[in-house]
Amino acid sequence: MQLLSTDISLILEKFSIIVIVVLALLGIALYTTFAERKVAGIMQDRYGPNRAGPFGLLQPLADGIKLFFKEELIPLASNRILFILGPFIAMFTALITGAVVPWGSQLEIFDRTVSLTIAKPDIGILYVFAVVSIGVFGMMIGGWASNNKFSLLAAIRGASQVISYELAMGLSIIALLFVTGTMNLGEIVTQQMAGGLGGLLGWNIFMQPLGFLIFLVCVFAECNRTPFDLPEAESELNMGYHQEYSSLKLGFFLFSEYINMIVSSAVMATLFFGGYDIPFVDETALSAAWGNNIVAILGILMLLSKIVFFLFLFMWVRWTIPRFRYDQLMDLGWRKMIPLALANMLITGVVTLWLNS
Amino acid sequence: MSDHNHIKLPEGSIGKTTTTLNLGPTHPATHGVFQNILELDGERIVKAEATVGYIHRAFEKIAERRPLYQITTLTDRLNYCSSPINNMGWHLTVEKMLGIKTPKRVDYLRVIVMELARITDHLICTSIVGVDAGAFTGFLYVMQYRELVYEIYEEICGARLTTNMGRVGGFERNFSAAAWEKLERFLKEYPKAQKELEALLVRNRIFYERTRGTGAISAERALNYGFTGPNLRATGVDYDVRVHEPYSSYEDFEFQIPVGTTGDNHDRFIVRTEEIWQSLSIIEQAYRKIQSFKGAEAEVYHADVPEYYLPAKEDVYTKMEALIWHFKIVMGETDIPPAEVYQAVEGGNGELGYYLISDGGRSPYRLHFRRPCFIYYQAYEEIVKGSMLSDAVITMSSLNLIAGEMDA
Amino acid sequence: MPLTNEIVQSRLTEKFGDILTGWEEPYGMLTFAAAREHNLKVLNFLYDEDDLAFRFLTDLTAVHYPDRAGEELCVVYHLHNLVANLRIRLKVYAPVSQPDVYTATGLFSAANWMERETYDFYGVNFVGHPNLKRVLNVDEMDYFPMRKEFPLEDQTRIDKDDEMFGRG
Amino acid sequence: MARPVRFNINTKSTADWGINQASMPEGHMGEGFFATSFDKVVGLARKNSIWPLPFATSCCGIEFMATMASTYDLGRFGAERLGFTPRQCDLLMVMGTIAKKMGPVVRQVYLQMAEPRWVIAVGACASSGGIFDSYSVLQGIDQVVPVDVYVPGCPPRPEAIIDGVLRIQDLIHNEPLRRRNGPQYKALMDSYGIE
Amino acid sequence: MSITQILFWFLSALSILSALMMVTSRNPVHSVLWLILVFFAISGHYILMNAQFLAIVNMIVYAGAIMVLFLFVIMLMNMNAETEPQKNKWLKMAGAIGSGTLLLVLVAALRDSELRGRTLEGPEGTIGLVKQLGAVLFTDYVVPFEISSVLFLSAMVGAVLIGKKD
Amino acid sequence: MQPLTNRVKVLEPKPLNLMERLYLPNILKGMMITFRHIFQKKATIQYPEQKRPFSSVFRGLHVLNRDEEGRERCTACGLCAVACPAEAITMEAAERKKGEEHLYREEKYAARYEINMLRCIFCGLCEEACPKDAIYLSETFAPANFTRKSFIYGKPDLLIPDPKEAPDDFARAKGQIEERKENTRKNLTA
Amino acid sequence: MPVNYYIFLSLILFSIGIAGVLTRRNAIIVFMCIELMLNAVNLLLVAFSKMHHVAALAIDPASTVGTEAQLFVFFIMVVAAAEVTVGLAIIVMMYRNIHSVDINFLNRLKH
Repeated sequence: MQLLSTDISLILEKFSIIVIVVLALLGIALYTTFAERKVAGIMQDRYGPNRAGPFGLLQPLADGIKLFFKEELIPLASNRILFILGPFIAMFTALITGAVVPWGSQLEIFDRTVSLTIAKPDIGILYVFAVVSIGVFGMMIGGWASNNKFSLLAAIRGASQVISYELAMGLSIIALLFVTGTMNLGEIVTQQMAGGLGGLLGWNIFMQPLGFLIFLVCVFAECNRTPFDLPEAESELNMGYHQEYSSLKLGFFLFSEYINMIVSSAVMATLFFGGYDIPFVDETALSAAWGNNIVAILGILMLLSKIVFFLFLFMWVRWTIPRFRYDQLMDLGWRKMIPLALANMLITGVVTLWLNS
Repeated sequence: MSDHNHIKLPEGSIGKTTTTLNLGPTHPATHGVFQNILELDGERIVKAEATVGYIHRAFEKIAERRPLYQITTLTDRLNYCSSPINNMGWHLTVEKMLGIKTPKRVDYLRVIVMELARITDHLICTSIVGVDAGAFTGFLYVMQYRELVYEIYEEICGARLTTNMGRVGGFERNFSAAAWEKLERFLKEYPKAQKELEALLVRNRIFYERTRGTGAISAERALNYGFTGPNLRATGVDYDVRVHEPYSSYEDFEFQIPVGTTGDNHDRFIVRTEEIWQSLSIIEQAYRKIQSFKGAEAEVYHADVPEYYLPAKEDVYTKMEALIWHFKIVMGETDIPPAEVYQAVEGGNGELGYYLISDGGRSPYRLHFRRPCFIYYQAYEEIVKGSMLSDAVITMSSLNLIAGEMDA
Repeated sequence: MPLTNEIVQSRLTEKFGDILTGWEEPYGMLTFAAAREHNLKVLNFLYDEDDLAFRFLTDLTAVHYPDRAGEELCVVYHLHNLVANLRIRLKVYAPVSQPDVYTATGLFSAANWMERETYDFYGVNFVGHPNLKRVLNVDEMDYFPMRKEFPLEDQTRIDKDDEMFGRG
Repeated sequence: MARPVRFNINTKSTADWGINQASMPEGHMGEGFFATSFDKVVGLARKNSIWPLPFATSCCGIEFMATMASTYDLGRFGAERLGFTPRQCDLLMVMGTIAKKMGPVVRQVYLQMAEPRWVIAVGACASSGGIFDSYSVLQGIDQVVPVDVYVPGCPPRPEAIIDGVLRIQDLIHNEPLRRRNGPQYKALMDSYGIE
Repeated sequence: MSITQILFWFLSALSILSALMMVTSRNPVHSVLWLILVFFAISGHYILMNAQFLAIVNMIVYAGAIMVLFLFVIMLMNMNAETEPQKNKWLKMAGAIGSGTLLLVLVAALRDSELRGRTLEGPEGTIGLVKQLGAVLFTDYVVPFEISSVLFLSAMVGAVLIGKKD
Repeated sequence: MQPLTNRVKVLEPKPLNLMERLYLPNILKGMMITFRHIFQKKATIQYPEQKRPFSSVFRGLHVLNRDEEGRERCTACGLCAVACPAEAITMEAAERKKGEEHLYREEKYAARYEINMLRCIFCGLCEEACPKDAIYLSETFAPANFTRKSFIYGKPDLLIPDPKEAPDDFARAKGQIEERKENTRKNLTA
Repeated sequence: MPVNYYIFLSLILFSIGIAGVLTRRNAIIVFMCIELMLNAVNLLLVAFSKMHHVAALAIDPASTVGTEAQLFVFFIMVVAAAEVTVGLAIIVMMYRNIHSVDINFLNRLKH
């Protein structure tokens, strides 16, 4: 009952962190949609949205308000409850993934040491997995309940894609776990902070380059981003699983996709790029000089910049390459990624054993 | 359990493991407007049925009520991606009927315009294949240069897309200096964008595997289905109207006919890209030839046929004879012989034929367009059978189906 | 020896004799007419003979001549020998009261939609066609719009203000 | 032939709001400052986030491509998210000839759109049938769906299409939130036999 | 009532209710969703008993994989309430009565068992954590573990073979 | 099938080599291309603020011409209406009365001259058909509007400004005013 | 929390599972009911494991009694996953052949 024996101030503290994280996720997601359009614009020799507010900065707000005031359409032939449940699940699962990500080290406020991680279970990575595997239900239910063949096809595509790539993802993580020896994300970050060049060489990316590549590809697949955006391939399936959705429910779906991107960027940064570790800087020395809080905030900013880089990567790839076909995707997942991940796992295992012995 | 014999299966559940998917008419992949009713087994297509006619506009009926010069506006809207080719084809048909011989410079000007149109047509098709495969950006890179071509058109005739360009016997005006300047700019800058598009797609494994081997058709079937143009050439048959029945002095130009080997989507794609390069070379040759004209010859932009070519405005305002011709031509009262002509040009999609029957009247007695799209779209059902849904989409765009041409 | 119009004509008359009529060469294209019962035979002959080998159906359409009694509808085939690069034109006349013509779909897959289009426009009944129904117009249409007697404009139009459009 | 002038400076102003802008009668408004400024905010938001549904059938669709492409970039107005599904879109852009065979489809698409929805008829064919005054062509889509803005031209050049979108933006900006429940709007819908 | 008890009662009620709904809903997709809820509730119970690893594995394996498969199959077959085969009313009644009787018998048999009164509360244990389970699994139970992996492989091959068309 | 011409260029299918089969090199190559475009000059013309000059022969809205003395040139011969494939031009002819010589150049004039801009396809055939130097297309594109009836352009909408009575407007229509503004601005800054 | 509660809870769940198997004809639902029953058993196993562990802890604070039971649950899950793959494959196969998932049609296997 360890999890539950808590005092009120801790609950308050956790609650406020939850609120902050959720709001931050929503806010960043809001502007990620904007960034996506802007990045697409500048990569395509055009400007992108620049009319709403200065430089178009109010664009996401405009989209949000518009979606909010749009008529809610629920197709007559659809399954009402499930139709509403779909986007809800998608949004909910996207948001709760952020619970185990260490967003920073810790802050000292009013003599309390506030950890910037909402929950630090020993099974942090497994938790991420569990939530991600639940997340697919949103897409499936939404697609199925729309009672539209395109949506249904998209839902089936999405489900099989997510299941397939979860395997390779898990295997690449297992290889990583051989290196780290813990599943606690906080500890993984702390481990990486030790290393040459102010922690840079301790990053797991140098231990597990292939594992990272596999993980990256799987993250693209799990987030349904190009080249794995088959469930919402607009040229084939006409927006895919959310094509019958309008108004806020559509917003939920679109948002959950971006939140998923943000959280998986954070997970990638945490697992492979040292999380809130600042490269070339020795944090302990720095915090002795500047105080813990400043370093913690710098760490948060560092993590954010890593997330921003990954988000940019997501968009960059999206606006560059075409998408797979369904059978090619399955082929890549089952016949290339999984063997590769297995090989990576075996090699890592052997090397770890050899080094330890 | 003894009662299992009278248990009824749910209605309609037996004998149907496939789903019917209605692709179109508003589906994004059906860029124009046509409908494909697909029978899917999972994602594999077991049967396809194509329905067209969603923008049937009765061109042939309208043409029977319009004087010859007004039909140019109709041909614009056939294959709107390459309107000038259609315009020129129509003028060539009328000139063939009337026995008008155009000067070389006019021919070369026409070649330039037609090849520009071919480039825009292929450019749209190839980049749209990319879009349908999910790569949007390359499309926007080349679209900027299509814009440049449209500016050239605008300098020549005053409109961008539905050009209504040219007259019977030549052009309505000489190319302006701005037009030549823009043409030079296009010739200089376009290859870079085209190379970028190719670099983004052709050898990218995702794109390669999505196109290679999908949507294939053999040469025999293609011929039987009446394929022409790039789609036929992708199967390996080097049939090109420009070479077989040279019109507009195409015999003066050096160019090659790119052919594919398997007739799949990838072959269609690379045949079109290669044709863009050939067209660029043709334009350059034509440009050089035009520059070599000297003196009065260098200003010729129409044949000397006062009966069919509108006189210059200054003459109309001042000279009675010119005014009379002007009235006669506009009212459509010039002499037109009874005739039966078939003239083909190599349109963006293949052999674009004009079958014109004239009874000597002001408008054609019968005008039939051989629309390549319409003819080869019927092969679609056969091509996509057994392929995946995604292939069906790419096949549709790589065939370059233009609804305006198909439905006429 | 390159294939010429004369060779084609002699080969055809040799085989079919008087069945083929109306020999012409407008603008260099050999044109002739066949009785409608024989269109398939002629097409088959043109397709099968190795020295003729007209194996590409360029175009198929119809023309309506309301004044020619008994042969109001004329189905026109444009054939092409790609190797010899020669085009010929075959015409088949049919009365509008009973516009039955044998289908060429067995020979050319391309003929399928072209015949449907011709049926759609002129009501030519292609006997043996696998799927003879309208292709461009709506199925409910009860007339054949390209026949000369039918008007071009939509008769049901309500917003048409002739005064506005110069027809006043 | 040199032209006498370069521009037609008498282009008609769009000041006369058409029948489509069925506003609430004054007496009914009765909204305080908050409500009206609220209306304005929502109008601004909607205006800047028009997701078009390109119903592109022919030539105008090609010009629409040019409008979307880099050179003109409709995305600047927050309108680059094309949706081919009517549920998610605000603006039905009918571009190109609508044949009678297609008419019911346009109507179906319109019916499937969520309120508030706008329709723009781009090009001569969609607006009035253009040169295709023939038995098979619908003479203007306003026979099947109510149209908010017409864009003339065959095809209109991208500037003109953007101009049409700007007119739609004006319309959206000035539209009170309640308009869609008003009796005039209902009457308009009734005249098309919609719900 | 402590927070643990509240959670226990809540999760129990939730699991029983969801299980009932699962059995009674006519739409197979609803059934799947209710069953997922049952699994969530059971995972909650595991967490209450500090069996973290099992809780999360239950979620990943059952809710995330198995139920997705079920849903997947149902979607593939495009089943809904209309295509659901119906049993005879009397047979249904008989089934319900039978299972109810079984429940009664089992409860009656176990209600006076000597386990009565033994509680789960007490000092915290660590057996539910990954470290402990892993240590035992890969030492004492390594052979069953390997065997189960072979079982998995054969199941996978079998499924592929069965599912393969002809 | 044998080659039909001697100009064949066979595009042999090249199977992907190992580097290409690895996905990544080509994806990275493509990504470099898109990345390079970030720093390139944007091709966009920001329409309502920036305007691209149209060509001098652009076929936009029509204008009805006047002569130097401001008299309407149109003589209502109807050639433009005949030439119009869209049948968008409507006109009514009237005889010029005494005392109207300063208004109309010829004895006949168009009492009503309407163009339905929604029907018009801007093909330029009317301009070409006019024997009287009267109708021209301009470089203004037809603006969008809300109602059908606002697209019927009558004579007041089509006639160019009278060069004698409204010389400023005329200059504006000729596109000279903007130039003048530019020039004055240049002078000011200089 | 008395362990009896857990016993009764899993009994109820188990019985619901049985009721489902008896009353439903849809093979997939029946299958799901079996999964429910397995889960009921799992729950019971974990409860007993915990019970023994608590009891053992009172004697030896470093005791690991009860680990086996949890491992047993783990194995049950593994087997269940394997079973589901094969079972669903069979159901899909059956659906392909007789276009129904009605278990009464499985009688046909007799012939």
